[in-house]
This record gives sequence, structure tokens and C-alpha cells, in this order.
Amino acid sequence: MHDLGGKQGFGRVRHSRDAQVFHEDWEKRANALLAFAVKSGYLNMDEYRHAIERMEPRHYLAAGYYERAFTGLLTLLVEKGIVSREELERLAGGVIPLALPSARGRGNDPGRRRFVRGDRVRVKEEFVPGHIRMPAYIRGKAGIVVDISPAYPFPDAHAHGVHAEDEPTYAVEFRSQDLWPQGADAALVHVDVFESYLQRT
Amino acid sequence: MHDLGGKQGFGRVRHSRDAQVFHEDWEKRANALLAFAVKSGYLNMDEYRHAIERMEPRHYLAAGYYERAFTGLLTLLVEKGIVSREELERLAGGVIPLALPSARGRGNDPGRRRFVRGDRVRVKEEFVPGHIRMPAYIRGKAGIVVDISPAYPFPDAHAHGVHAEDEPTYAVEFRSQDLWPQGADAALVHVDVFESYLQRT
Amino acid sequence: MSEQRPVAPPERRVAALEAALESRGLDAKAFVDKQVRVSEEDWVPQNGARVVAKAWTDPEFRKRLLANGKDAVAELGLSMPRHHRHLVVLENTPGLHNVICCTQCSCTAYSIIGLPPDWYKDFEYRARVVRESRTVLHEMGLDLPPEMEIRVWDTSADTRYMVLPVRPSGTEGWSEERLASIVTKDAMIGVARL
Amino acid sequence: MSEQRPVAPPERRVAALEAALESRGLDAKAFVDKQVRVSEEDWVPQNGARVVAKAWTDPEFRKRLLANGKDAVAELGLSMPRHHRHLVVLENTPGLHNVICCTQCSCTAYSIIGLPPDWYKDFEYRARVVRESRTVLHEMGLDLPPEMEIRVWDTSADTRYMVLPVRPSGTEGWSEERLASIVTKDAMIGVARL
Repeated sequence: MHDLGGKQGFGRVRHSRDAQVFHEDWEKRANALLAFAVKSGYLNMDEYRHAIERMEPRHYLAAGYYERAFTGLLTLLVEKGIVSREELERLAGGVIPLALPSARGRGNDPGRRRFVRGDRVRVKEEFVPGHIRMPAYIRGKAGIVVDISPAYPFPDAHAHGVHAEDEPTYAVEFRSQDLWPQGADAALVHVDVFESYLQRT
Repeated sequence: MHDLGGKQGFGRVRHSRDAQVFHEDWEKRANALLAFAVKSGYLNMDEYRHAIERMEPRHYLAAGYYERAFTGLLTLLVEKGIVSREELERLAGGVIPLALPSARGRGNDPGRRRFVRGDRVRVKEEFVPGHIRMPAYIRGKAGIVVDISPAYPFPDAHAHGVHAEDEPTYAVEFRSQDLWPQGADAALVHVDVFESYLQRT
Repeated sequence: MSEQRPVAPPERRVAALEAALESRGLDAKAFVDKQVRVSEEDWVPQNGARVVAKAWTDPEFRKRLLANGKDAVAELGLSMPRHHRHLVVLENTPGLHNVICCTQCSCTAYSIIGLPPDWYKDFEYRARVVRESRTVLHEMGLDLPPEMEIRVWDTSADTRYMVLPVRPSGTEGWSEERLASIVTKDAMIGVARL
Repeated sequence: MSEQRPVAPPERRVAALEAALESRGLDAKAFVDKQVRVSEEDWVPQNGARVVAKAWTDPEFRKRLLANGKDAVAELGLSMPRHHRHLVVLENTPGLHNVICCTQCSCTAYSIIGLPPDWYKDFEYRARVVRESRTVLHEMGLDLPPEMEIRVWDTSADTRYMVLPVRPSGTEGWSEERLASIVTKDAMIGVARL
């Protein structure tokens, strides 16, 4: 449910100039507890994002940002045995909805190759059961490399405890008209794409 | 939100051998009121399906089948001036969430062509703002025509009051491995595809 | 819309529409009462079961049914709504299994196989059966041998589908009526074999 | 899970985790109290505003900022979390407008431009801005001339982005501090121009 880029059916952005970051005290504490968990080495950011993505779709769409974030955190702490669901539910005095179980991860593409600025690349047409940081709207699409990052942990592995090498990400520039033919405002859309997701055009 | 085929993140089907069609009395009456509206000429089935699809995504995902269906019906009756929202809300004693406004529809593709059984066809890579009966998972994919239907109203027009010619639909057979490479159980998946959505491979 | 006002529960919304139509002098209530009986008494899987039993016992009818479903079911006095212009009957064989779904809404040949059960309309079935057919069928209690070919039919237009199950062994000599009694809605959707 | 038991509201879930960690002798509460202050007092858009004002007044800093954002903001005493390994600063010009988003979650360079506002995390912005950029910006009060090129940046990995707005005319001779006071979080996200 998390992969929303380009999905139709949503209404106007509820923007205001004095929009708040937090609305309630527990949101601040939920956010700080994530920092505690990271500092304590309980989880990494890829596991965390994946845990949020694994939320039951109805729950994901009904929850606000900090409830989603905290559901991801609690799911991992329970799965890793840091705390038990029973203990949390007893302390909370009610049911605590957690995310659904994880599928399997994967390692780097052993056949991946380096690209340089200006290279024309195509995103592979891949469907994986586990975590991936490729938004669906670029699957199979071609663009141009405009920037290259330092190497990062490979999310498809890092979210699953699978060993993998770090990979750079490439800022790939797509034409919105290529992403959604006849269905987008004209723009250049840039996405940071891991090396393993890319192939030569 | 309605275009769910192949979407990841959903859990097990809650199947039972004695699964019910209706759970509450109002569901039966809601279903019958749709028949009343069709009989009265207030709406057609394409308008009706589109109105359900236009529901605010959070509402769509939170509602059960008959609430979705009845929201589509009420939205059309209000939009067409058969009843007013104010009157309904006064009678109901509360807010009645309706679907979001419609975007524009479109007519047939004037360049469409007939196909025959055995033809290899490709679904056009189109993105439209209004109603369409092409599930996203076949967009851009190739398959084989295995059956041809009588002509039906063209949904992209019929849901929007746009004039168009009726078109046959083609039962197109796709390999699940083509639809979701490395990401599907092996099967032949058949979709009824309107002529305007198809091109030669 | 005031943020304060409560959302009306669906049963109040339905009652409100009935009242609004009545206030216009439209006799919606009588129509609805009658139509509710139709949906409960007429749109039942026993219709499809009769079609299946007939196809199992009458080879000529079976041929006509596979060639033109809508005309063939009319021989048994069964009709379909006007917008269902085409009924395609999908024949299971010992090596082939058909299963139907509707990923975008919940379309079915309801006047023949009955209105769809709740799980058919749920997001789980709609999202998963096209992509994970064998897994979903397994989770629903239908274990197909690996060599069995699966064909999924997504009801994306107004052509309607029903599955013609394989006649179970041990039913030789049974009457049509007795045969019809073992045909289930699940089998005509294709999430069960008999 | 019993169907009968109520769902615990989020604040009870948070309190439950704090209590569970405390009961293990982990000093989570003190850490959380301190971290809440960090999120309120340190992760504020005034950081990014200082960066922007410096870039507007110091051409050499601007060059360094555009070449390596993370190193350049460190000159101003600003740091980023360890997993943000790269800060890319996107320079607006009179003919070019940049806007950032995160379609899959809600990633931002929060230690520089502040934690994201609620609308940035909402499904509407995440779903629509990549596909309908000009329309969404218009709806949010930013009318861009038709000839203005739009570049959208989807924060899909751990590289972080911020927009360097165009320095408004009429600000000649202003101090860095005064310049910083007019730089908003919205402008550094790219849903406003100054």
C-alpha cells in the first residue's frame, strides 16, 4: 500500500502555511523511541521502512504517519524478541495491531555494472516479494543518470538480514511523459535508483 | 484504489464454506435500490462502477462491499439531481460520505482495429484521468486473443455521458510470468479487453 | 460538512434514500421489497447447479452450453440481466483448472451461480488470485497437483463466467437432481473441485 | 487475539513500550525525553535557512554547497544522521523550479530543513506531486508560469535533498540573519517560492 507515487484517486493536498510536524505528545515520543531503537542497535532503517510497508493495507491507509511509524517499530521489536506482544498488549490494556510477516529478501545482482553521469539506463522489470526501494512507477522505464551517491546498504538485503555489498544509487532523470504517457504534468522526475535495479538501455 | 489485481501487501483470503452474500438487512435493500435506479434509467453500470472507483481511497479501503456500492449509487443520484445531499443527510441524521468528483471521459480510439482468435495483441500503455476497464497489471503487456464478445458500451465514454460506439471485448490470455516476471505463480490469466485498449504487437 | 456531525451509519443512509424517493411519490419501497426477494430466492447457486448437472448428463446440451452459455441456460428457464450479454462456461478437465475473479469490483454471473460470497468481494481475493493463483487456492483448501494447469479469468467487462466442474467419479447413474445437489457455488467460481 | 478486546490507542501503545523497556532496566525514558527536545529544538528549518542565507551572500560557500551539501552544512555546525550519507542541494533559478517529495514513506533532510509537515507525509502529496506537479503546486498556492521548468525529486534512497530558493529582489544589502528570517520550510521543500 505504501508505493503511492502516481496512484490516482487522491484528493487535494491539505496544505497550510503553519502546518505542524507533531499534533500530539505521543507522536514525539514515538519518534524518539525509534531513535532509541536505532541507537541500541535493535534495527536498521531498511528493516524499519519495510516493517511499515508490511502493515495490513486497511490499517496502513487508516493510520496517520506516526501510528504507521510506531507500528513498524513495534513490529520489529516484537519480531526480534526485544519485547513480547503479550506484554505490550497487557501494558497497553488493548490489542496492538502489528504489521504482517516478512517475505524473503535478496542480495545484489551479481551482474550489475557501474554507470556514469549521462548514461541512459533502464529500470529492470522486476517483481520481488520482499523490500525494494524502486517505486513502481519507474519499473521498466528509461532515464538518464544525473548524479551518483556514495555507497549505501542494499535495501532488498539490508531489510531482511541478508548479506550484500553496499551499492551507490544513481539519481535518474525521467520525463513525466515517459512515466505516464498522456497522463502527467510535464516535468523531469528524479529518482535515486540502486545499481542492482538498473540495466543499460 | 479499486484496481487491486496483483497488488502486494494483502493477507490471506478469509474464506469459509458457508460464506454469506449478505450480513445485514440494509445490504439487501442497498442492492435492490441499485436495481431500482437502473430500472428508472437514473444511471448505467459504467457510471455506477466509476462512482465507486471515485471514492476517497481511505473510505474505499475502510468500507465493506455494500457500503462501497451504496456510496457509488448515492453519489450518482446526488450528482444527477435525483436527490440532494442535504436532504439525505437530514433524513439520515448525519454526514454521508460521497465519492470525489469525476474527471473527463473519452471516446473510442478512431484507429482501433478488429482482431480475431489467435491474434497476438498488446495492451496500449495509456493513462487516463477518467473511467477505464483496463486493470493496471496488463498495461503494456502482450497476450493472445482466445475469445470475442458481442459489442458492449465503451466504458471510458459510457461512464461519462460521452457518445461512443459499442465495441467488442477480447478475452486476452496472458502468461502470469509476463505480467509479473519472477513474481507470480504460473498460470494463464485472461482479461476481457476493449478493442480501443489494444494494438498489434 | 461540519466536522462535528457524526457520520450516518450505512443503514441510515439506505433508509434516507428510500424516504427521499418515497417523498417524490416514487414507489421505491414496494420495488425494493420485491427485489430483495428476487435476490434471496431467485439468484441462487441452485440455478448454476442445474446447468452443470444437465451438462454432465446431456452431451448435446454441454456442446450448446460451451458454444453459447446465455442461450443454453435460457433453455432451462434461466435469464441474465440485460447488461450481461455473454456467458462463457469454462470447462474443467482432469488436467486443467479454471478460476474466476473480478479484480476491479466484484462482477459475477449472479443470476446463474448466485450473488458472490463475501470473500470474493474482499480485497485479498481480488488482489492476490490473479498473481498467486496456486498459493491462494491452496490457502483456501484446494491443493492442485503441480501438473494441473491453472487458468484465471478476470471479469473485467460485462462478459460473465462460470466454471463447469469435472463430474466426480462414483456418480454414475445419478439423476440430474441428485447431481445438482452436489454442485456448489465455490465449485462454479473455481475455488473448489468436487 | 480476541475480537472482543478493544484496540489500544496509539498513546497507550507508546506508553506500553516505554514501560516494557524500563522494566528491562533500559533507561529509555531519559533518552526519549532528551530526544524529544532534540526533535523540537534542533531539527528546525532555521538551520536550512542559515544555509540558504549563507549561500546567497557567499559565492564560494554556494559552490561548495552545490558540490557537497553535507560537508558544506558542517561548516555551519550542522550535522545529519549517520544514514543520510549525501545531501544534494537543488538550485532554483528564474526559469527552473525544484520540488522534493518521498512517495514511498516521508524521507527528508530533517536535521537541516526541519521535520516534515503533516501534508508532506499525507497520501495526497505522496501520490500526486510526482505525476501532477504543476497542478499540485497550483493547488498549494504556487502558480508557476508555463515556461518554468519543473524538476521533481523523489527521495527514494538515503540521499537527502533541499531546495536552494532564488534570492528575492529587494533584499540587497540585507544581513545573513535577516535573509535567513525569510526562508521557510515550504521554500526548501519547493512548494513555495520566496
